[in-house]
This record gives sequence, structure tokens and C-alpha cells, in this order.
Amino acid sequence: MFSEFLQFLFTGVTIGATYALIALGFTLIYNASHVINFAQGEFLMIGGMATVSFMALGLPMPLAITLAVLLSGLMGVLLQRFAIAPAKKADVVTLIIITIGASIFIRGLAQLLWGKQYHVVPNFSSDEPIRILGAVMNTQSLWVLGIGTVVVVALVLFFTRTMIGKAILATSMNKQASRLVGIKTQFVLMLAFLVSALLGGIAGVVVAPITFTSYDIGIMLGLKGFVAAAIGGLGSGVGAVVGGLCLGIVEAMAAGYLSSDYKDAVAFSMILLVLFFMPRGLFGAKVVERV
Amino acid sequence: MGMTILRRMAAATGITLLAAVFTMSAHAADPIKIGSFLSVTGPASFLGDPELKTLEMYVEQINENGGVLGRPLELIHYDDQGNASSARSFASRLIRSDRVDIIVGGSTTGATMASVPLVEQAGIPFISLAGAVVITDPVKKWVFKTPQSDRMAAERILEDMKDRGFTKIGLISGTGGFGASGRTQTLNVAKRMGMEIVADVTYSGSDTDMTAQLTNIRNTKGVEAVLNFGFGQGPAIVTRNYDQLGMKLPFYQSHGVASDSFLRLAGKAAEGLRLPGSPLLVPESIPEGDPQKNIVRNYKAEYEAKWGQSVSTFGGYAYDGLMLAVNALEAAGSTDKAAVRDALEGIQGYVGVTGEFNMSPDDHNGLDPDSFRILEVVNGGWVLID
Amino acid sequence: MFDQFMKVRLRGMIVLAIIVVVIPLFLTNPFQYDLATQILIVGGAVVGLNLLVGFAGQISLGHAGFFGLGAYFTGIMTGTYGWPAVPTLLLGAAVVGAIAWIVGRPILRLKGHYLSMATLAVGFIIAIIINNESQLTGGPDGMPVPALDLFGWELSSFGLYSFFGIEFDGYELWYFFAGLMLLLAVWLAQNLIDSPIGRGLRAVHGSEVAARVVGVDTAKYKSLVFVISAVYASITGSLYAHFQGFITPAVAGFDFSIILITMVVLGGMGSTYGVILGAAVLTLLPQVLADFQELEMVMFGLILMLTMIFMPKGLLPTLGSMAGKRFAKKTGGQP
Amino acid sequence: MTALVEVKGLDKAFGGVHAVENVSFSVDAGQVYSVIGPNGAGKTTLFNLITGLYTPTGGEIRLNGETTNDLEPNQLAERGMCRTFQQMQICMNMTAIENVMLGRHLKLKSSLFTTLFRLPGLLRDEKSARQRAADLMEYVGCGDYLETEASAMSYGALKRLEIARALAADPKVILLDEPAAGLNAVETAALEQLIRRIADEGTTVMLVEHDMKLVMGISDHLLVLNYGRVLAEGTPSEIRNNPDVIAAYLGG
Repeated sequence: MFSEFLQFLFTGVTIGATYALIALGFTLIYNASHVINFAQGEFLMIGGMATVSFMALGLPMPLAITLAVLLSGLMGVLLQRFAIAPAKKADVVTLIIITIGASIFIRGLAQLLWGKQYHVVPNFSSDEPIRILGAVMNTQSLWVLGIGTVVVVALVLFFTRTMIGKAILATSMNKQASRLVGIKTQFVLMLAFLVSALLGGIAGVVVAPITFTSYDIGIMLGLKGFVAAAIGGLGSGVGAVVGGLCLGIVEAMAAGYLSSDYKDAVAFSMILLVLFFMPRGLFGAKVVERV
Repeated sequence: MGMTILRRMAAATGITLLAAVFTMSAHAADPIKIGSFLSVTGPASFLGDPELKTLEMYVEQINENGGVLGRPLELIHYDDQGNASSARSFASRLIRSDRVDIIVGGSTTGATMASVPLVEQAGIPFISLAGAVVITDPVKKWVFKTPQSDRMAAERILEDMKDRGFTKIGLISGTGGFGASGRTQTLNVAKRMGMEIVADVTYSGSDTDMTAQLTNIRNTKGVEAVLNFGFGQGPAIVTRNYDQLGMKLPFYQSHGVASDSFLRLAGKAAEGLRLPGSPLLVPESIPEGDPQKNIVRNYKAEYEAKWGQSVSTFGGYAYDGLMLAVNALEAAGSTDKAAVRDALEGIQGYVGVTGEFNMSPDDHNGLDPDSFRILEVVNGGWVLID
Repeated sequence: MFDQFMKVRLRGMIVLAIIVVVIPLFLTNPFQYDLATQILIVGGAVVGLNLLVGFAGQISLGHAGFFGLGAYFTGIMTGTYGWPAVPTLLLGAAVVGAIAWIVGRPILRLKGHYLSMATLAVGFIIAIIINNESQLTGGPDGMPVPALDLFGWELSSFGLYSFFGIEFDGYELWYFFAGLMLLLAVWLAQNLIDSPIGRGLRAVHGSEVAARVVGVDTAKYKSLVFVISAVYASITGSLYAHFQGFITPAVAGFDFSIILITMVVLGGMGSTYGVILGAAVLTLLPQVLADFQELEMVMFGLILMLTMIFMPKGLLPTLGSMAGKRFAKKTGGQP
Repeated sequence: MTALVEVKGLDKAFGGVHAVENVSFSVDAGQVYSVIGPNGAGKTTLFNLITGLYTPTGGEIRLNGETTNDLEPNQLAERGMCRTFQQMQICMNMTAIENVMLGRHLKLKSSLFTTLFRLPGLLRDEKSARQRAADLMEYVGCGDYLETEASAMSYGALKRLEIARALAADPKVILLDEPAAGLNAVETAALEQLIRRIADEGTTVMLVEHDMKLVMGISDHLLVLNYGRVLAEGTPSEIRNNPDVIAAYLGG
């Protein structure tokens, strides 16, 4: 029985780590601009698909991955420059629709470029799964967890130790004030999109061996990432990680113990429950209404 | 300045749109119009994509060879993106605006069924490329289909299991149309054959890990064989998870993954699994003298030469659909809809990629379960078992 | 001054009615009627959604859930159980309204993206239930729905009818019936907006604090408009089911929710006639782009993006203000 | 007779920081009662507590003898309390007169049914509400703006509009939070007239204001807050001569 539980837990943590990485991307952009970027999933897709096509060109895997992640980052910059920046006065919902339009556009391009088929990215290391106390774990899951941890630590260092990171944080706190002290907000926003897209690209590459990859893989993963970010509390890095892991574990446990038919419904009910008691998610900032 | 132009462009879009809709329709009356709506993009694109490629390729080929009844074929097709409501809209457009003579299409059961009321009302021959048994059972006057039904697939799989002495089965299925209908048929057939489904779990099309569901099957007492009914990338993930969990029970998939791309995705995890499939995947294993051999070999060679990717069973459905339509048109000697329908119903002994079709007023599918061959994955390739 | 208000409202309705009557002159085949009827029906749903999103400023990313509930309630009750269509439609609306009230109370306390998250979750749960309960709903492959039976008189888009010696095709009658329903939907929505209740709703958007201190029970009003927009969705969902004759879980799905909200935003939030234009554009666009084959998705995304970037207020309000303030007063903006 | 507004030992803490601490006072009907104090003294927080936007962490607030600690702003409005804001809360998605008619909300009790089908009762109510709103706009001095979109109005006009909206509910007590902020001398003089007139016509006025000339000129009673606590309370002349106030505030 314990091995069963452990198996569900492993499964949940692997999926959850994926969601967490995506949620972190949402959080970054949300923090810098208060935009919910529905095209976040497309960064993942680009990461995975570009890796596949660079490898097909005969590039060695590490180089292919690096290029793919950079391509994803470039896409993030272009998105901010040409879709978000020109619409700075738009309503929240309007911005959401713009990012939805962008995601359809990017997906359409990917489909033209790479076709509609699913592709495999090989495991980074051994295909042989690891067995622990009667449960098994894919080696790629360890890569997801490992790279996830590295990314989180890197982000923490980035925001606390570097000028650029601090500038992004400052902009998220108060645009006006940061402009006064000489931070170029547009530049900072672009950086936020860049980092977020790089993050998405990395997530896309590390999960591709598990989930496969195709031009439309970003839709569902992006949505799950948004869900994770909202459970954790939009704008909270810790929240994104915890929210992602929670969502993954709840899905796996629900599929294992309750009903596989309704596991997604269970996950969504959990969100409603969390928001019911904590209207700003688990770690969302408490805001006093100022009037 | 660029901004102004763009803004004007955006403004013009709305007006252009309205104008464009009103100018649709009106084509020359000369060619025979074959209408098609397929799920070329979206979650069922691996059905619609090879289907469309097949139709395009053979319509072109037929026209090069002089067409049908001395008239060229014109293929009018739309992408329903796997959405049944769009499928219905496009069916309406094909029938009422494009005024096609026959429809070959409908990648998914949902898309097909959503269009059936229109088709029946308009009285236009419709050859569906979707799987579920409800499409032709009960028989609908104007509706035919080329793939074997999911009920046949279930029968074929369960028979093979029974032959090998397995009667207690663990079932895992997708929650999409294909998986859900397949699950229902499997439950029914199992009951009829005196077999027992001891575990019954599902996964949704976008899931990325099915380990939890498989763990439950593994921990169910008495499971002797496992069947996965589903299509898309899901079954490939199931296959990999199955392997990772070290599950050694005999493993079956449905015809929903009968394609080489499945093998590519699942890799060595697919080793040893069985499924009911078209001989298309094993053209060299078909005995010489089998009437299907040449047809299958040619289709495979032509498709792969033209598109540079491996054939799938689904493209074969479209091939058969188009050829049945052509046969019926020729037999009817005109595009008269009732005559074409009657001709379709009268087709006997047409050998296609999928199998031998013998239509009748009670059977608008015309295939028998033996047209499914049981295949096994051995050394990364398909091997004909039965 | 007050009469002038009445006139502006009436004028909008008259223009809409004239458009509905004139359009058939340009329709050359039943397929175009088919599309036009879809626009009119879905238009009704977005007029209702606009009350919630455009006027009360509350985002919903799960509205198709209510549309789907209405469609399936009708499908199941009239199809499987043989209930009469009109009472079923009304009962369905009441049931969906009650469901909206129950889920609306807790989730409408949420603000901004958290509310959109919660509505998204509600929509997903509804879609999952419809997809999984195949005994009732036919599962992912969908279910057939009987033609609309108006107290013994069956309105089928395939039928042939004769009035006073003039022959009408079923699809023509459906078009006019849907047009009538849309006019009714618009009339009710306008009445609601231009009333004390409507001011309360708009104040929730304009300044929730201001609304509260002058005595508007904002929680109650948000629930109220949520319920009303759900009822709109349910009724139009029922009509849609009868009209289409076949429904699948896609009518309740996330994609359709996104399409509905996009219709509102694209057409112009808070502009009743704008959102109908939004419904028309988003219904016609895929049909037009279908001819571009594999470029369809790229073009759709691009058009959506560009329109929203350069016309953030939506099509009708922007076009309206381009055509001059007078025109804008009559059709776009606030009634 | 009991006081109209009565506050006893009121406390409000935000995460350990006391914005308002142990504040007590009472306002009699018909008074102009002003709250003054340096920036950050807790004046606006006090107003937010009284009008129900914040819930007190301690103490008691009474309106007309009824404890109102847990009431929502709309429930307080029903009991005759209305207010304006330091940072104006105008519905920019409406016209000017609609904003004032919004203030009339509580007097308009038509049912959903009446509304949806636009029955005669509603039309009658709307007509009288519109008339009343127009009169009030005339009264506060922005009668020229009736059908103007609120987003197109000047700052000074919006300030008056907000007062008209508060008055539209026929309140017993109206709380004005820095009504003179941002106004020029002429506008301020007109405002002083207006406040006096409101008070003379029987509506109690509570005022937070920095303009000492205005405050001293029209107030019957003053409360001085400093760091969330009461520094002094009394008539204008008492306050003017209070050494604590002079030391902490007036004298600088």
C-alpha cells in the first residue's frame, strides 16, 4: 500500500514540477506587468519543438537545447515588443485576448513550420527507470526536478543579487516610482518577458521526453500552469512552486484513489475550495483596499 | 505612420469579412464535386492530416487519368479542427453552398454524427471515415463508413485474448470520443463473450502521465491482460508508463494507434504489444495472392513517396472512402444522388486498403471483423500474427 | 431629455431589426442562413455575457458551461424523456440560474484574475461532467436533439411551411425566429442597463466603493447579473441545441468560453450592439479563413491580435467614434 | 438625546500597526464636525471605519444608538450615512447625472420584473429620480454638466458631483473627506457656502480637511488626531488655544 502511495506521489511530483516551472513563467510576467500571458504555453512548445528540429539537423543535443531555449526567449521579447507594448492602455481582458491571439498565431506558425505530428525528445540520460521502495521513477523526472530546483535557486539569486532582477521587482511594486529613480520600465518589462520565455523554453525541453511534443502541446500545459499560479497566489514565486506541486499531486492522487474520470474535476474543485478560503491564493499578497 | 495603416487594416477587416461571406459559392458546374470536412488540425489532426493528404493525392491522380465518368473530380474540403459544431457548419456549407455531389469525410465520430441529420435531410451520399459503431448501427439511409467499427476492434482483441487463455482484463481508455466509445463496446463485448473487465480506468487526451491509473490496474487482483483503447499521443505515454512500471502482463492497444508514428513515439516500450490493425502496416507479410496485397503495397509506396512520411491506417480509410465513391459514381453512371447511394449500397467485393467491402441495405460498413489483422510489435516493427 | 434617452434606445432596436430583416436579401443559400442564424443565437448569449463582463466588469472564462448546461438540459429532457420544448427551455433556464446563484455567491467575492480562474474552473467542471456522464449525455460523441416544438407546431430547419399562401423554408423561419429572440434579448438587456439596477451594476465596474457607500449591495448585484447572464446562456444554449439538432460537449468547453468572451471584447465591452457584431465577426471569420487552408490559424491569431492592439475598445465603439461622435452615441458606448 | 454618531475606544490595526487607537468622540445631529491632524494621523482610516469599509479591531461605533461595527457600507447607507472620498470615486463609465442618480439608489425600489419589462412604475420613479438629481447638481453648482460623460469633467466639477451623489440619498449624516483638496480659492469659498447650507438644512456634516481657514470657519466641533490617537477635542476656539495642538500641529 505504501509503495502505491509512493508511486502516486512520484507521479504527482513530476507533473507538479512541470506545472511549477510554467507557473513561474506566469508569475514573472504578472509581477512585472500584471498581464496574464496566455501564450506562456507556446514558449514550452517552442522549446520542445525547436529542440527536435535542431537535433534533426544533426546538432548535438546540448547545443540543440541551448538554441531552442534562446529561440523561445527571442519569441518572448518579440511578444512583448510587438503585442504587449503597443497596447499598454488596454483593459485587463483586452490584454488577455491579445495574448490568446498571440498564442494562436505562434501555434499556427509552428504548425506551418513543423507540421502536426508528435515528436519524441530522447531522455537526457538512461531510459532505465529508478526503483525506490517498490515505486518507480523515470530518470527524466529527476531531470525535471533537478532543473526545476536549479531554476528556482537561480531566480532567487537573480532577483536578490543582481541589479536587473531588483529593477524588475521594483517595477512590479511601483511603476511610477521606479521610473522616477531611472529604471526604464519598458526595458524591464521586456526583460521579464525574456526571462519568462527562457523559463518556458527550459520547461518545454525538460518535459518533452516525458510528454512528447507537438505544435499544440502548449495549450493544456499553459492552462495548467495558469491554474497552478492562481492556486499559489499570482505574483508569488513560492506560490507558483507550491501551487504547481499541489496541483500535480492532487491530480495524481485523485486519479489513483478516487476516479480517473474525474481527476481533473477534483483538481478544479480544489482550486475553488482554495480560493473560497483564501481569495488571493495560498501565498498571494494581502492588499488593503485604499480609498 | 505604420500604426495608422495597421489600424485601417484592422478596421477594414470587418467589412471585408462580410463581403467575403457573400461572395462564397458559385463554382463551375462541370467537375464532380467531392466534399470533405476533416480534423486536419486540433486534437484529432493525426486522423485528418493523413486523410486529407490521401484525398488530395488520389483526386489529383484520378484526374490525371481522365477523371470519373469523363469528368474531373473537384475536392472541396474544410478543416473542422476536431470541433463537431464546426463540422456541422462545414457540412452545411458543402451541401447547401458548394452543392457537392458526395461527401467523404468526418474524421471523428462526433463530427460525423453532428452532420448526420443534415445529410439525411438533404439526401446526399456520405462516406464517413470515423470509427464508432453508432454511425452505421442503426443503418441510416445516406450514411456509410469505411473504418471497421470499434465494436469489431473490441471483438477482435477480446477473441485474441480468449484464444491465449486470458479472461480477466484490465481496461484503460481515453475520455475522448474514440476511447469512450471503444470502452463502451469493450464492456459490452466482454459481457457477451463471458469475459470480465476487472479494472476500468481512464485518462484525458491532454494527460502527460498515466502512471497512477496503471498502478491501479497493476494492483488489481487477477488481471491477466491489459487493453488500452485510445488515440493520439496518450496511448504512447501509456505504453511508456507501462514499461516503466515494469508491468509484464500481455498488453493490447486498439487500432487507434495502428501507425508507424506510434512506434516512433513509444520506442522500445511498445515491444511485444498487440493490436488489431490494417494489413497496411505489414504489406510484405500478406501472403502472395491475397487480393489486398497489391493495393496495400501501392498505396503505401505512393503515399510515402509523395509526402515523405509513413502511412497510417487513417489515410487508408480515406483511400477506401474515395474509391468507394468513385466506384459508386461509375456504377450509377451519373451524379444522381439517389442512384449513387443505391450503387454504394450495392457494392460487393470491393477490395480496399482496409479490407473487402460487401455493402448491403443492412450493413453500410461492409467489413467483417477478420479484416482486422492482429499485429504484434517485434524488434520495433509490426509482425502479422493472425 | 428623458424622452431622448428612450429614442436612442428605440432607434438602436429599430436599426437592429432592420438589419435582421434586410440581411436575407443578401443570403443566397441555406448555408448562409445557417451561419446567420448561428450568429443571432450566439449573439443572444454574448448580449447576456456582456451584462456581466462589459457592464459589471466581472470576467468569466467559463460561460460556455452555462450555455452547455442549457443545451444538454434541453437535449436530454426533450430528446430522451420527450418533454415539451418550451417548458423544458424555461425550466432549464431556472435550473441553470439556480446553479449560477449557488456557485456565484462564493466566487464573486474574488477579484480580477482570481475570478477568471474560478469561473474557468466552474466551466471545466461542467464540461467534464457532460463529457463523462455518457449514459445521459452521449459522452464525447454527443447526442441528437429533436426539432423545436412550439406548442405542437414544430420548427425544423429542414421543414417547409406555408403562411397565407407564401411558402417558407424551415431555415428561413429559424432565421427570423432567432432574430426575434435576439431582439427580445437586446430589449431586456437594454431595459436592465438603463434602470436603477443597471446603474448599480455599472457602478460595480466604475467604482465598487462608490456603489457600496450609496447603498448598492454589490455582492447581491454581482450574483444577480451572474445569474441573469447564465440564464441568457442557458436559453440561447437550448435554442442552439434545437437549431443544430446535435450537440457535443464542445458547446460547454473551454474553447467556446474563450470564443464567447472574445466576441464581447472584440465587439466592444459594454456595447450591446458591439458584442453582436463581435459574434458575427467571430462566426464568419473561420468560414472566410477556411479558404486559406493551413494559413487559417496564423491569420486568425494575427487578426485577433491586431484588432485588439489597435482597437482596444472593440470594433463597434472604435468604428463608431471614427464615424463621429453622433453615431457613437446612437449605437456604441453606453446606452 | 443620544448622539447621532458615537465612537468609543475605537481601534484599527494593520498587521500590528495601529492606524487608529482608542479614539472616542460623539457627533450631535445638525453639527459640522471636523477631524483634523497631520498626514498619516488616521483621519481617512477613521472615516473608513465609520462608513463600514474597514472593520474595527476594537471598540464600538454607533449610529443613532445602534452598534454598526459589523455593518457593510451599503447597510450604513440604508441607515442614513453617506460620504465622499479623498481620492474621488466617480463611475467614469457613466454620465454625470447617472452618477448622481446612482446616489438615489436606495429610494428606487423597483423589482427585477418591473425593470426587465420596463413597466410604468419604473418610468415614474426614474423620472422623479432624474429630476431630483438634476436639482441636486444645480444645488452643488454643476448643473451645466447633466449629460456629460463623467470622464470628460473637470476635477473641481467632479468634486461637487461626488457631494451631489452623497446628498441624493437624503442622508442624515454626510462625511466629506478633504472636499477642498485641489480646489482654488474661489472654489473653496463656494464649497464653504455649500457645506454651511447643507448643515443649515439639517444634514449633519463630518469633515476631514486640511484647509484650516475653511475648517475653523464652519466647524461646530473639532477632533484632532495625531498618530492615530486623539490629541484634543473641542470648539474651534478651544482647539486654537490648546497648547498640545499648537505644539504638535498648528504651531509646527
